[in-house]
Amino acid sequence: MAHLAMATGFILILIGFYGALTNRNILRMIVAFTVADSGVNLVLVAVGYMRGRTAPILDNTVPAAEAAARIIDPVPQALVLTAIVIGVGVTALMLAYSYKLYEKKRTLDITKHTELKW
Amino acid sequence: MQFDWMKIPYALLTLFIVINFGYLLNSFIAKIAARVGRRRGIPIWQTYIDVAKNYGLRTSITHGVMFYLGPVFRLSGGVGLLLFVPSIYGSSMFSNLSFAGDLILALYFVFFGTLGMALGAAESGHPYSAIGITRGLSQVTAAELPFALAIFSVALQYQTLSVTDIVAAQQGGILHWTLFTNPLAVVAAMLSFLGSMMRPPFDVVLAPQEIPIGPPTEYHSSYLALMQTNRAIFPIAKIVIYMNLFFGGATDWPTFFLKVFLIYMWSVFVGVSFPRFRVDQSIRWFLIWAVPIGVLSIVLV
Amino acid sequence: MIRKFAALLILAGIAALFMELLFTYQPDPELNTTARYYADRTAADIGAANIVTAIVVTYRGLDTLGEVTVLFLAAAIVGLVLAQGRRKTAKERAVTPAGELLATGSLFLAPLIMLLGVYVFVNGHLTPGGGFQGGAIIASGMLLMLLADPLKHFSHRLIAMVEALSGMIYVAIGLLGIALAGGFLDSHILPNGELGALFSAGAIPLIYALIGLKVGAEFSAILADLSGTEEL
Amino acid sequence: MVSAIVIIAAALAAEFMLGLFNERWRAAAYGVTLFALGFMAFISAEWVWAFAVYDAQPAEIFTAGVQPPFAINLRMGFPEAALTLLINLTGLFSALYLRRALLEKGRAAMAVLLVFVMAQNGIVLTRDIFNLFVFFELAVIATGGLMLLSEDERAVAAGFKYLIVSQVISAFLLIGIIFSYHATGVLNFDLMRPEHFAAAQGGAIAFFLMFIAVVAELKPFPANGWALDIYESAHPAFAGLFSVASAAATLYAVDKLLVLGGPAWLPVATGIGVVTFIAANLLALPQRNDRRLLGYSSVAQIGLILAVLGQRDILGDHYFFVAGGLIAAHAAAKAGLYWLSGLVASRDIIGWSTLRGHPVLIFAFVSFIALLTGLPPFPGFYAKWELAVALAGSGRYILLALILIGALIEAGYLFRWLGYALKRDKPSEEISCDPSAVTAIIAALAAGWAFAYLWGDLSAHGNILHAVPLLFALSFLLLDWLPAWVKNTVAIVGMVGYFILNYTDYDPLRLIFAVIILIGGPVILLASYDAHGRRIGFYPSAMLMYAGLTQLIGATDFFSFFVAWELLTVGSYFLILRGKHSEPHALSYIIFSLGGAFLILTGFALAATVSPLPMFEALQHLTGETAGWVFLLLAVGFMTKTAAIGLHIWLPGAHAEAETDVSPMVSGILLKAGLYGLMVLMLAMGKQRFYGIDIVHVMLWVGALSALLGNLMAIFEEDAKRLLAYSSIGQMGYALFGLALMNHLGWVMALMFVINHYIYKSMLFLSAGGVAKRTGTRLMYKMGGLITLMPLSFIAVLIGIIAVSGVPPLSGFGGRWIFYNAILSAEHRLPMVITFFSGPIAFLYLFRLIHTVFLGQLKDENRRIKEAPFWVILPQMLYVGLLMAFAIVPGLALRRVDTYLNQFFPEGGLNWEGITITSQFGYWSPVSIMIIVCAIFGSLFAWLMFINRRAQKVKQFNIVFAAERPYRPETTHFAWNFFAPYRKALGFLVQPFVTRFWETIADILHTAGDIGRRLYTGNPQTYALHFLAFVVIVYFFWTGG
Amino acid sequence: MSVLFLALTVLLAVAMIGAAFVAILGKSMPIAILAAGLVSLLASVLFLLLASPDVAMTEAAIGSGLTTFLFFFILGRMRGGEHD
Repeated sequence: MAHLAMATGFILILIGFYGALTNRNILRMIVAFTVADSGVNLVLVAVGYMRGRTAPILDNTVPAAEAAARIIDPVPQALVLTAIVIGVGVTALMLAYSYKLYEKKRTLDITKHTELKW
Repeated sequence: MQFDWMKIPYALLTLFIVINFGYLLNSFIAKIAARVGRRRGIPIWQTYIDVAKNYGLRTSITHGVMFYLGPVFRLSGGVGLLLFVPSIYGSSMFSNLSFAGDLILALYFVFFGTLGMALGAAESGHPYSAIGITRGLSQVTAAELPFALAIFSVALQYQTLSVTDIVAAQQGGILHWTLFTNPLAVVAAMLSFLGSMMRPPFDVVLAPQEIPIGPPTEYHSSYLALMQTNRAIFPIAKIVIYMNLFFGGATDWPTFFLKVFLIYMWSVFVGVSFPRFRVDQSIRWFLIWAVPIGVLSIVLV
Repeated sequence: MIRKFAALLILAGIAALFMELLFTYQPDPELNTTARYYADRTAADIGAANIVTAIVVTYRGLDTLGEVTVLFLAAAIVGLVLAQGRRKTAKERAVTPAGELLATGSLFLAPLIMLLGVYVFVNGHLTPGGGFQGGAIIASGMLLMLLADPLKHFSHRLIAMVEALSGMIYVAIGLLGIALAGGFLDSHILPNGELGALFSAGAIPLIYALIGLKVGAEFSAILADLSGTEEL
Repeated sequence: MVSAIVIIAAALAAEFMLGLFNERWRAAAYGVTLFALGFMAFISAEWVWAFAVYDAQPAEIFTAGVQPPFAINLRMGFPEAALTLLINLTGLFSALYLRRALLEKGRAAMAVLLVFVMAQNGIVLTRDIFNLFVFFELAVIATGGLMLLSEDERAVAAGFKYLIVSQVISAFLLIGIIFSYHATGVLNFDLMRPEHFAAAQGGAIAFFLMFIAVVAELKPFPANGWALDIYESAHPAFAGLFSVASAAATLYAVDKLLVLGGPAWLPVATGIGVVTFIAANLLALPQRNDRRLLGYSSVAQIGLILAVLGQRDILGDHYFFVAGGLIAAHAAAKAGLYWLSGLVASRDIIGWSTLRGHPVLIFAFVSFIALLTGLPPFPGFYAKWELAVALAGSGRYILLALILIGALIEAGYLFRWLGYALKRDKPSEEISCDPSAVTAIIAALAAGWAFAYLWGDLSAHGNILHAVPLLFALSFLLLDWLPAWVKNTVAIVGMVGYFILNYTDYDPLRLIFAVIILIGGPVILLASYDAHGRRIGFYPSAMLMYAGLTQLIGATDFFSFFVAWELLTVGSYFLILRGKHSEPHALSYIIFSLGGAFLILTGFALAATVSPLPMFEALQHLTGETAGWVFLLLAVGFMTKTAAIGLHIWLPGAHAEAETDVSPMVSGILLKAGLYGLMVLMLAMGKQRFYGIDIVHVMLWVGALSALLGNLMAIFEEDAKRLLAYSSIGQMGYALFGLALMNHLGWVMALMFVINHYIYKSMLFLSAGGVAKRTGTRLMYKMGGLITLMPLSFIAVLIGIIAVSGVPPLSGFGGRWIFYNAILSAEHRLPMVITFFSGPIAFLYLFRLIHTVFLGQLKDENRRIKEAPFWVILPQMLYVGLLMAFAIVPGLALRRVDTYLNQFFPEGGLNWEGITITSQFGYWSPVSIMIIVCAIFGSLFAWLMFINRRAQKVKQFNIVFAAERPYRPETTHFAWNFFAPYRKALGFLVQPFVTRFWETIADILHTAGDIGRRLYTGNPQTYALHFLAFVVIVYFFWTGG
Repeated sequence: MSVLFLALTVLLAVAMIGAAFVAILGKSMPIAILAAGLVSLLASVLFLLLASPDVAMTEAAIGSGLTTFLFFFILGRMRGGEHD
């Protein structure tokens, strides 16, 4: 199952990248990146997954003493939390930039925003 | 070789002999050339008359000190060249002032006169004199090269730069002459000799269109006299070097006169048989024909 | 077309790389050293039932501080971007009034949503969820209010004050950790309490609450800034 | 000591606090920002102090009260302290510089700036890889935000592009981190081990992804288009900060990662670095936009440092010294240059000429360029040296060659830019002298020099800045406000004084050079009294050159020799650059010189690794193949300086376009540096074979061809000073030929040439300069007839040409005489034929010089000119006297040298008995020759004077035009294309083959750069593709190799 | 249980990939945004299956909720830009 989730994650990343690299529309590029982000998160979580174990929350069913044998690795989850928040921060930022770019040129075609080159 | 005061009068004696020989030689060759052309030619003492007359003339105008440099440099060059080389082998009397330097000195002193003449002529301010100079200088540099190569070949051959030693090595029979021991060097040198004698085919430098309005016109009276004197000394001084290096030198004056005359005649013969070259042609000619022979002589020696 | 082809080609290379990762990946049979430490020690050391929370707030507190800063930064920059060249004030813009239903509904729903957010973050050390999720929920409450009345003057000052104060207190708590406990952001400045109780796990609930407020304020600031833009 | 975490906490507290400020209280917010940055810098400084002075132990900072790896920890060691100090100080001064922009944008912008600086600190300090990722993201986002400070509209797009690419990068970084975690079970730098990655399946790829993502932040070629756009469009203060802080922090992150990855990854880092270095420099060549140029240069520098990081296995103890030196130099220079660019209105690099007139700023500019190009005394120089020695020592020659090629290209565009700034017309816009900006720039300048001192102190080779001659030269920077004559006097007194104090230390060979430099130099400086005003910049440059020369002959080890070499190169570059039209020539001079210097560096590095002995002994002890290489490299390096044919194209322009008193310095004195180097080399190593080829024999040919072609080119030259310059090529060819003969007399001849060439070339250049000054042109055919107006100059030239052409009785003949004697014993005969030919040719161009300038008809426009100024004439007359003296008693200098050379070439010395000098083959009596010639000449001359004593002097036209003034007198002076017959006969030999060859190379490089930069289409998708392609390529290289 | 889980996972994976294609290739911008949100949402379900409730909650609230809102917000401001 971890493999499956991971494979899905990788495929999502590739799809996201492909979309981001081939769509000229800025907004669509950002959408594609969120797809890729989901994929990355999926891969991260999948790495921490261990078959037949439960979430790393201690309660009556998972007492502290048995935790080591019962729970899955909590670290990737902690990392993914951070990654998701950072991802949304960057997305918000890109959206604000896209608005700004659109304001300037009235177009979202990325190839029209290439005065800086060479 | 050491200096002693006696060398000065001896050197002046050499100078005297060579000047007279030079005057006579010049007239004689002019006469020969005239006879070849079926004319009577000048009397043999004509050069004496010309020189004496010119020395006697005085000019009332001068173009400044720089103008003097031409003839002065020129004659200094001729006299110096003559005196830096021993005239008669084995005679300390006529070894002249050769204690001051060796073959290299002579080789470079050739330029002294050329430099002076060019300077003086240039000062005349005439465009044609400048053209004469540029041609002359261009040609002489190319013409001297095979000579330098030949000299060097000889120096390598005898492992010395001293003229006396080179002559000494050639004593004891005609086959000991460099002419036979190092013929390539001699060929190169003799080709070069043509170029430095200002005779056809290499006399475009003195080409007729420059003569009436070029340097000699301005160098009249005593200037001209000095230059005439030089014209008597300089070729002989040069020929002396050739003679010493390639033709066994001279152990007495008659041999000296004979050898100098014969070597001189070589340029005269060539001169009357060939048409004139343009300067760039002559440069190429020297570079194509004379220089390779010189190089070969150096490599093979 | 060339671009698409090149992208495909290069992505095929990347895919090969990923494939190698995927096929060589083997799940750990046991928890590794780090995870095992957390599993064994969290309850005793930190007193938080949700181990993820313990990691996020305490063990890797510095990351979280950075994360909060990312949002702070994003909010600040979004503000900067949109402030650039902003010409018209809100009043000059044409107003499309929201529907009656939405207006009333939001008035009623928004406080509830925000309350839910608060609940989520104060219980972060016990149950799934925490400051970020709670903050996001608070922000969605704000969003609702924003949708209900586009001209509702969000108090930028208020948002900024909440954001600044919660941030500063957060840093101050972190520094207190150096003074009173084992190091920066050590949650032991408050007693651990009983595992599973609301007021347990040292300073974690406090910190998560601050994070919640701050995240909520930051998201709200972003939304408010965006709502201040004009239609192009 | 304040804990390092407080740096981060303080920044965070301050930025959150900014939220409390009302938007109107911007000044207060700005104050808080500055205070926070200052406080952060203070903490770092405190740590640096503790490490440097008290030898403190590195401090581990645990968070959450838990030991790593279970919680994040930071470390404050010496490198961290130094880097954070660098970052925080740059941040502080950037904030200062950004004052106006920050106040305009408000507290949000200030907060973003604080976060940016904080994030870079975090990247340096953290020991946790995921924490590293967080700080990276913070840095990325903050970068995007700070782009908005720019007034350039395109900055938004640039920021957006960066966000796009960083999205891709961070995806890789995250995946890399999680799989690394999976492989090692920890996230901590200190507990991850190379063997963990190796053991776990997929561990290597995990590390690869992490590594490649972090490296991508270093803007490796070709995945760096976004960075260039940022550099070009960002606010200059931020561009500087970005270039310095991001690079420093990320490089340290890579350094930390390389420890994890183990030695297998070092070559990968080096490969990426060196490719980036070369490619970025190449692409920078066609750039005209200053900030984009700086961007390329930044990318290149960072690439270089990355390559150095990859060489840590061989750098050993020098690792931090080298990498740190490069980072420090890069930081001070890039920050300074970007900050400067904020003052300049124009974005074209030519517009930087507006800096002229602001001595401090232009000095800053010069210093920054020197910092970047690694010139002494700056840290980059020490780094370059140690790197070269390490690379050569471990046999990484190709890498060394690549780095040096890249550095040469870099020097090319940087010095071109410098030339533009110093020489091009000033644009109308003045610079905006914002005081806070100027403060920041001066801080960068001070930092640059402080680094120079610091690295000198840390260096094992001693501090360059402790050398007296160099300090003397630098002190002229402070004296530059004085009038020129005062400085001139100080310079002369200083140089002569130094000679008097030190001359006993020199052996005869060095003494000759010492006299030429320290006595000959002041003689030329006499001519400088002619200059009026303050002559800003002349004395520092000139004295720098002399300092270099002085240190060169005093140098006993490789390092100090090379230092001196670079110093004299730089000094002479600035000196040459002063000429009116000398900009392109100065550029080609510096490029050839640096190219030569790099060869020398390589040679020294090779030799230094063999033995730690002093230079001379070390060279002597070389054997085998190394010896051949060292000899070849050094010989070519030195021959670049002597302008041997093939490497000569810089010389004519450089010498000809220089100022009147500069030409003799660079020709008469500077060229000797190359000969000195060759002499030292050949004395130490003798003849060397290189794959069976006798190098000395090749040098013999090169010398001969230089002599021939140099002279031949001179005779076709219309420009008096260019003619003399070509003549120098020929003369140096003779000297080289003499040295390459490798026998006693050859060396005596070369030394004779050293002395003679100094005297007559200085003299001729002064004369030609004086004439050019008066006539306003250097074209000879526009002159003529100046003999009466400028008689003293004429005499100098006359004596000069007699001496140069070797006509007896002057000293040039001595040179020829020794030369002929020398070649009689030589082994190879063909090259000497060529030298034979060049002798008379020398005579031709010299004659032309005197004829065309001084003789013939005077031109109308020149009728009123006067003799050259007194101070220009005075040294010429001294030289005339010297030439005469030297002609009579050459033994003055040569005798001791002759004896000295006996220890190296025991056979074939000269015999100095009496007045005659005798060699194995011939003899020569200079006194006799002089007396005889003077006697004949004098008596004839006196006679003519006597008989014409009453003659009336007439004007020139009277001679040939019968006192009539020709219609156009200038047409009566036959001067143009003077040696037309020669050109017809031999012109084909002087077709500019060599020039064309080098031009083609330059063209190819430029075209390659121009084509290459089309890679950066400006589309972020392309940039992202570049990154992906970069990942794939490195991946395949890594798996394949 | 395990089989059910696996089947659910496969279903989710296929749905996500399908949605992702819609997000990057779909003609209409709003649908693309919604599809991306759907990917996120499905991912959060998958996270739940992977025993990561914290992540699931965050992804749902932030990844799919807030982000989608942001997109629509901006899209609403740039009428006409979607067709570029």
